[in-house]
Amino acid sequence: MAVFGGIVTLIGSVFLLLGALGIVRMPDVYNRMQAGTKATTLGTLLFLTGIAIGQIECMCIFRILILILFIIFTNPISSHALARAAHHIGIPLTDKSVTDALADDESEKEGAV
Amino acid sequence: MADILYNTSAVIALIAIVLAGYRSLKGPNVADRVVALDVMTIISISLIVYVAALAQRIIYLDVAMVYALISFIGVIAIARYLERGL
Amino acid sequence: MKIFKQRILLLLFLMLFWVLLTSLDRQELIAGGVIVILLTLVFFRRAAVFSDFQITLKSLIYSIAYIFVFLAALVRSNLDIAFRVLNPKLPINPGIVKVKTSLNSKTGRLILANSITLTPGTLTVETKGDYYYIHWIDVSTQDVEQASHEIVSKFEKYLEVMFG
Amino acid sequence: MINVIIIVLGILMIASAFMAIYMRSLLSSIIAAGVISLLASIIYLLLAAPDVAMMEAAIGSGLTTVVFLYALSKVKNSGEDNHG
Repeated sequence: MAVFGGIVTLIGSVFLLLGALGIVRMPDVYNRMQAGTKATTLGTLLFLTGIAIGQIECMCIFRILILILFIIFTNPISSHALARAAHHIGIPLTDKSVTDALADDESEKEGAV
Repeated sequence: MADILYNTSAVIALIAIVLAGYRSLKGPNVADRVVALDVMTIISISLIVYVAALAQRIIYLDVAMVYALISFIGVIAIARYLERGL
Repeated sequence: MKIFKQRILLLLFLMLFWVLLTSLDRQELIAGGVIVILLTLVFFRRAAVFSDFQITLKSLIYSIAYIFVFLAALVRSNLDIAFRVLNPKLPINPGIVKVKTSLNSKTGRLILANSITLTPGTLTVETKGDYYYIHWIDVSTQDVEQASHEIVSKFEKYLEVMFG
Repeated sequence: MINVIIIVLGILMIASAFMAIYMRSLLSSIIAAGVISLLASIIYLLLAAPDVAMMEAAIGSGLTTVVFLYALSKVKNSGEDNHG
């Protein structure tokens, strides 16, 4: 049982490492946010689950469960708020970008007013 | 065997925290730094839970919970400041 | 009747949260929690969490199925991100596209936006009215209808039954 | 194992402290101070002081950041740029 928990924890930590690597390698802030949010959410979920499996005799399952639920609910919200703020203060997308519908719509509205 | 697996994953999470810290120190503008801070927070929550399992004390999990709550509020405050001032 | 349903749902949600926070072996804490939650329900009339959840058998089945759909999408998005990051050429084709949703309830829209953020290659940037602006890491179409079909519709099918 | 974690986090903390001093924009300095407080909280926890770690997390990472941001938004008219 403990070995199985250890394997799950190891997979989770590999996803955490991939998230940090994505933060370093991606070219602009929106792509960094994508890599960071997704990889760290699943990585933390697997990491905590593995530790809960390994420590099954202590009564800490409930707290780890509430921690996992909390992270799943709040991580996308903070990422969304940051992306919105970054687009609002005008941080540009990378040169490889194809389209930017939000900037198009905003400039249209300002032109109409 | 299980101890080796747990310690290896802690070392990998430590490498991840160092990489995110590199981006937080280097990042070209403010939003990059805040994203790196967010990722560092989530990884350090995992590290805190690992330390709790290592020391066999339940109260360490409370620290992780308080940390998740407070850092969420901090990131929201920074985003709101960037958008229109606090 | 609607107020009554809201109160019951809020009571169940807060009770679940409290029981998870203090584990099950302390009876006095659970009794105190029940009293505090009832006082909250009396004094804060406008407090509503998940107030527009439909209580039917079909909706319960769909919400359990939704959890599995969501977890499968999460795993798939992580594998996708892993391949993109580990590839030395960094194959990305990003852009912000606009999609339309047909959900009406606020909670349903919140859960839909969170699910979009955690599924393969998409990130919600802004919501305005019925439209979501989504940063897509691999843009394949710029049309509103087609993008809605590719990103939104697989979750919307479940959320429409759950939240109306 | 514990010693390795403490040494690595301490080195990262010192680098972040230098960046907090030498950064040109004030907002980046505030974020670097948040990083310092995060790492200090983990180090307190590793040194077996959970109550101090909880206080450090609540005050250093939450309250100080918000108060600094409030002060910065009060003095924002002095020509400081958001970006950078």
